[in-house]
Amino acid sequence: MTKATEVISPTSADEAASLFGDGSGVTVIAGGTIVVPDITYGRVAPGKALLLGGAGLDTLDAAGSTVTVGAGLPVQRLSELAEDVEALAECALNVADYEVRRQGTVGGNVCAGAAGDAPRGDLQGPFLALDATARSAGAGGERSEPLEEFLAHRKDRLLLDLTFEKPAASAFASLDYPHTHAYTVLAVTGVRAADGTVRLAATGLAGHGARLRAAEAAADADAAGAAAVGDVTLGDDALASAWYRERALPVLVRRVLAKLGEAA
Amino acid sequence: MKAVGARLPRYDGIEHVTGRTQYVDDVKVPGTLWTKALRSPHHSASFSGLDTSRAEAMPGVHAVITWEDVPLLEYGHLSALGIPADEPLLAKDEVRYKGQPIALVAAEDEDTAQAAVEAIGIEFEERTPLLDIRRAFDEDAPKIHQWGNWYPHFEGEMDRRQIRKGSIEQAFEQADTIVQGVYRPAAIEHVPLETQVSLVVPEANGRLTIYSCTQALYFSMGVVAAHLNVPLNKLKVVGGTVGGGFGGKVDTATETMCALLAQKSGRPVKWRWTREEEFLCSSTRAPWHMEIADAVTKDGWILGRKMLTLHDSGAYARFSPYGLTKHSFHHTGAYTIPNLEFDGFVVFTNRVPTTAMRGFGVTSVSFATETHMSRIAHVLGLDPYEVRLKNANRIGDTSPNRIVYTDPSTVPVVKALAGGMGVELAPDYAAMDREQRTGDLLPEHLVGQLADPEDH
Amino acid sequence: MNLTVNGIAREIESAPLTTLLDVLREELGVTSPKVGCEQGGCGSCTVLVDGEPQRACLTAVAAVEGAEVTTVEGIGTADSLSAVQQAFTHHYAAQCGFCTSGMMLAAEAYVQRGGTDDREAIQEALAGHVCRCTGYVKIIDAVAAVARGEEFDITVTAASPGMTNLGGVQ
Amino acid sequence: MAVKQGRGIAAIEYPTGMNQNGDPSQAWIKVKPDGRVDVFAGTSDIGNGSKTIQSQIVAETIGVPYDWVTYDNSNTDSSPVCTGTFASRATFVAGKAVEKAAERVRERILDIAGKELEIDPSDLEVVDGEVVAKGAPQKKLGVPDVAAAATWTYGELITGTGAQLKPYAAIVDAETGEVDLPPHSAISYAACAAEVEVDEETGVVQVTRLVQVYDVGRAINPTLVEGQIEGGAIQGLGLGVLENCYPYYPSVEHRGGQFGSYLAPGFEDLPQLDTIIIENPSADGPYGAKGIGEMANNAQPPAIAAAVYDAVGVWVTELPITPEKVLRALEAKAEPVREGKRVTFDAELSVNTVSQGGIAFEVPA
Repeated sequence: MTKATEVISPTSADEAASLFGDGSGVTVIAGGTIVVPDITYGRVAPGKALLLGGAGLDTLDAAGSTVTVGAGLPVQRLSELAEDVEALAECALNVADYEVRRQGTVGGNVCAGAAGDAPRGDLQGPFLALDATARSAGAGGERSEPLEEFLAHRKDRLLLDLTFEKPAASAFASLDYPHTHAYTVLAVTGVRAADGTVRLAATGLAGHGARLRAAEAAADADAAGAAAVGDVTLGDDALASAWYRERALPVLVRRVLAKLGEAA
Repeated sequence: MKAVGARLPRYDGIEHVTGRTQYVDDVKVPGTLWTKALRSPHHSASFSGLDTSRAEAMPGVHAVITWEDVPLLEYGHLSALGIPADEPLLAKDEVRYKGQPIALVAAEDEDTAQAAVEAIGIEFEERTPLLDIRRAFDEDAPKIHQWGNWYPHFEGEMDRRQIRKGSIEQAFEQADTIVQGVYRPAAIEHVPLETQVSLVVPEANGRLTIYSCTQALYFSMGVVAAHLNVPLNKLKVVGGTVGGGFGGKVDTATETMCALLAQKSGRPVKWRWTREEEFLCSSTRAPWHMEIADAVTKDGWILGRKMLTLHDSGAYARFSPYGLTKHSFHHTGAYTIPNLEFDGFVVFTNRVPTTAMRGFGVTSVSFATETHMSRIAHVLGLDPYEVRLKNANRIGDTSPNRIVYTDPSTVPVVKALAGGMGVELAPDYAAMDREQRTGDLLPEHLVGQLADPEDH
Repeated sequence: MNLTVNGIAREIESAPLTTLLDVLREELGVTSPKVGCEQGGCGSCTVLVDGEPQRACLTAVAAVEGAEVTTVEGIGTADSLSAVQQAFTHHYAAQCGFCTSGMMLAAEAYVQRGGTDDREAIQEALAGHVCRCTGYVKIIDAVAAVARGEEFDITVTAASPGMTNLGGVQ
Repeated sequence: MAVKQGRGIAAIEYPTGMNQNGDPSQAWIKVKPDGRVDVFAGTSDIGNGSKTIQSQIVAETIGVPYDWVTYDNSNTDSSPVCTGTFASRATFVAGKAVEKAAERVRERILDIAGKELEIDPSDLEVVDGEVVAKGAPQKKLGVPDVAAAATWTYGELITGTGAQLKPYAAIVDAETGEVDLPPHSAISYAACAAEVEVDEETGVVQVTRLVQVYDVGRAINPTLVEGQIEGGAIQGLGLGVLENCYPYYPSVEHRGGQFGSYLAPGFEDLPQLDTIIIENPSADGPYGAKGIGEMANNAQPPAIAAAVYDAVGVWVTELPITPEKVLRALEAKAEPVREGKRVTFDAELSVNTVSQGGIAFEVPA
């Protein structure tokens, strides 16, 4: 199996970026929790595999008012941010299970596509609500841009890190089956920035996670819940239907806003 | 020391906790070939132009089999019970469910086997699938088998499983209320942690050693022997240690095909299903459709039950006629209901064949009848424990097919449940036992069904 | 490539993206990690990599080059069972046994990192491990008992909490 | 949040052994020259513990310690016929076969011991690996000595076979379903109460407690009985609220192909379990045992369905009771149709609504 694959293991972020090049023909393996099964099941046949484990991307810097999360940071380690960004830590601990969170990376989660029959990419929600900036490498060199823009072309780029300002408060609400190996059906993250701005984002949608701008602009929690449905495209998958998500999304928005109120 | 009743450790407990228990996949035989299947991508289709020549010519490929390689193509899992065969081991001319195996390749490694599968030529003509058992009887429904859309061979001639006892018409007439409802439990996967797997080793003496995860060594041996048309002394099935079954490993899913590949290649052949194959192509618990109408009195006696059951068998019968018969025998649940009219059909659809699973045939009917029982209690405004105790089967009562109950425990278990829940039963109910009916517990409608428990 | 497997240095010949699971089972003949799903979803293949539990099916062997890998064969033998192995025996925490190796290694790591006998904490820690046989009750009992530092008589098995036997009742 | 609590119950029965019987199991046992006992049977152990249970039955029946027994079910060359491990038959049917074989072995041991001790075999019994004269316990001979005598003195192999087969119960009237013989080996009974919490806004059902009662006939190994009951309980919970191969049944779209999308219950789904065992012995089972392995997942779904109704006032009768089905039911607020004395639930699901004239379920009003 995979005998023809060229495997390269960069030892720095710069080397990783340069080996990634424009990304064509490169299969990135960070934690491996998504791509290794794809290789096993024959859905991905890497010509050139970039093994990121030793590239030094597993950084976490939260010393000041700004937080920078390296793309190679294991998802589990976001729990260290529980005091600064409760919602991010809560969302992270909601991903998969202990072993998979230790192995899977923030970058892999943020860049994940749908699993085919279930949504993935739970961390997109909190990072979108935090208005994070994504720094990535790829065609045209290194680039920093809002995560929202990065998500649209995430498959073509190598995420290096995510940076955001520590919020005043944050909250997370999700619909998931209690056992953690199921994907999250639907989740909403809310953030109140230091300047009082409230930002909302959802995952479990038809595409990748999305900001809920109409909901953010609404007058009260009920109106926000109703407006959120217009912010997103919902789909059917193995876990739930669009019909169901349409009814559950306003509930989660209201719950997040209520929690943010409590956190005030 | 007494052995029976003792909390002794598992016979194989130390092997389990030291990782030494040997499951089929742990058996390593040098030179073993890997197997991959060409499976139907369609729920229903005819096919033509099956061409394995390119696959066979690929380096590393040692055997490819199709229906033409199977001595006995169709073998009924329950032929001993007179249930005729309907399922080919490998599809011939048509496929009736997505995932149905059409051809198999044995090759040096997994990638080569998969590449060879992709090199097999075939052309499909897709057909409209039948998926809703409630539509199977309609004139415009797609037709699945030459038999039609439901199984016609109960007792050789009946197209349904039927139970008749007493007079349902009279029960409906005498009823104060008729409670009617529909119950539809889902198809579920068995989810054994060990997926379907076998390894077949051709021995120098001409025998085949079949390492199998089967729940039933002799049953699987019989199935393989029938397909291969060999006597039992040509086969040795090795197993008995299974990584979870729950009914799904009563199917002989891989053994016969590995045996054919081993015969053809002269090499040991293993086929271990991926988890995706296990989830998407393995047989499931059946979805059922059950309709019940119970004739009840205002004080909670059930005078009669009319019931219609449609059993979604998927594309082939497998054990479904057996399961439906068992279902019909238990459609009164833990109660005595003297007037019965039950009709059940094994209905074919273009989904993965369904098979035995824990509680086969009865899990469905327990859900339907017990949810219905709760509804009856609510409709009548009665206590759910009392309705159950009142109608509970007792010594001397008779079952739907007129077998006398000799040791029913419905009354003891319901009373114990009330105790466990801290529910205080009314004195009449708290005093009940399972002995033969007398007095208030023997109303007129239950006299006729009584029998002598000594006649058991 | 090199790995240390259960304390023994091994040279690895498999291709670098071969899963650690395939390396252990097919190349090295260490069969206690089981092929349950190869999707990371069942936990049957879990091994300890440098002391921490990891899904062998999600791990390209090149990603753990040089690591210390421990399987159940490395935590105890029939003659000297580890506390977790004794607990799983005494508490009847294995039925078909297929999930057991991965389950025990996750339990081993949980106890090693100071996990307590809190049932919810155990459920959370082992949540990635599917067992279809036991209903999990006795597995939790076993791990909790190890966390409490209990000693085990493996010639008998323990009753589950919440069990009552009424004997014969008419 | 609006979380409502509810309770519901169910009582069930389940047949042991294949329906209509006709399913043989056989065993043979031989005794080594030192008295150790080898059992050969064809019953697959699928985790249920049949190796353990059958070994216990043999130890008890012969009268030797459990750890004297080896059990071999590994292949069809040495093992006699067993129809298989299903239909809750591994203890009841196959266990009866080993019990019968062990009785033959015990008789042979007593015969040979009788010769050695010069006591009539009917005055002997086997206790803890020793043949003892009834009422005169000082007169005894170890089973190892008996086995040695058989081997070296009498030139005999102590062996025994056993077979269990209840005759096939034929349906003698296809119209009524009447059978000529009991179609089961025994019937087991159980009851279950479920406690649930239902989130009215999201429809999420959490099963918080299951109280269960099982009449097991006789618990040959109480720990293994618990294992069956606990494992069954969580499978029943899966049936009730989680699992579905076809989330949009009868459509075949969106089948879950992995553990993330097929919802098999996990550690964190486990509710509080309280279990009560009753032992009303079966007349025919080994030591009074009944088979309860399969029924262990049958009582929870109807108890959960009734509990959901108790909590939020809607009947969800299509399993599993997913959040979506609860919300749809709450939105529909469907009341049964009342016509005459007929109260009709779920009319929208009925063949009367869906079939285009092919099949009907006619009930008078």
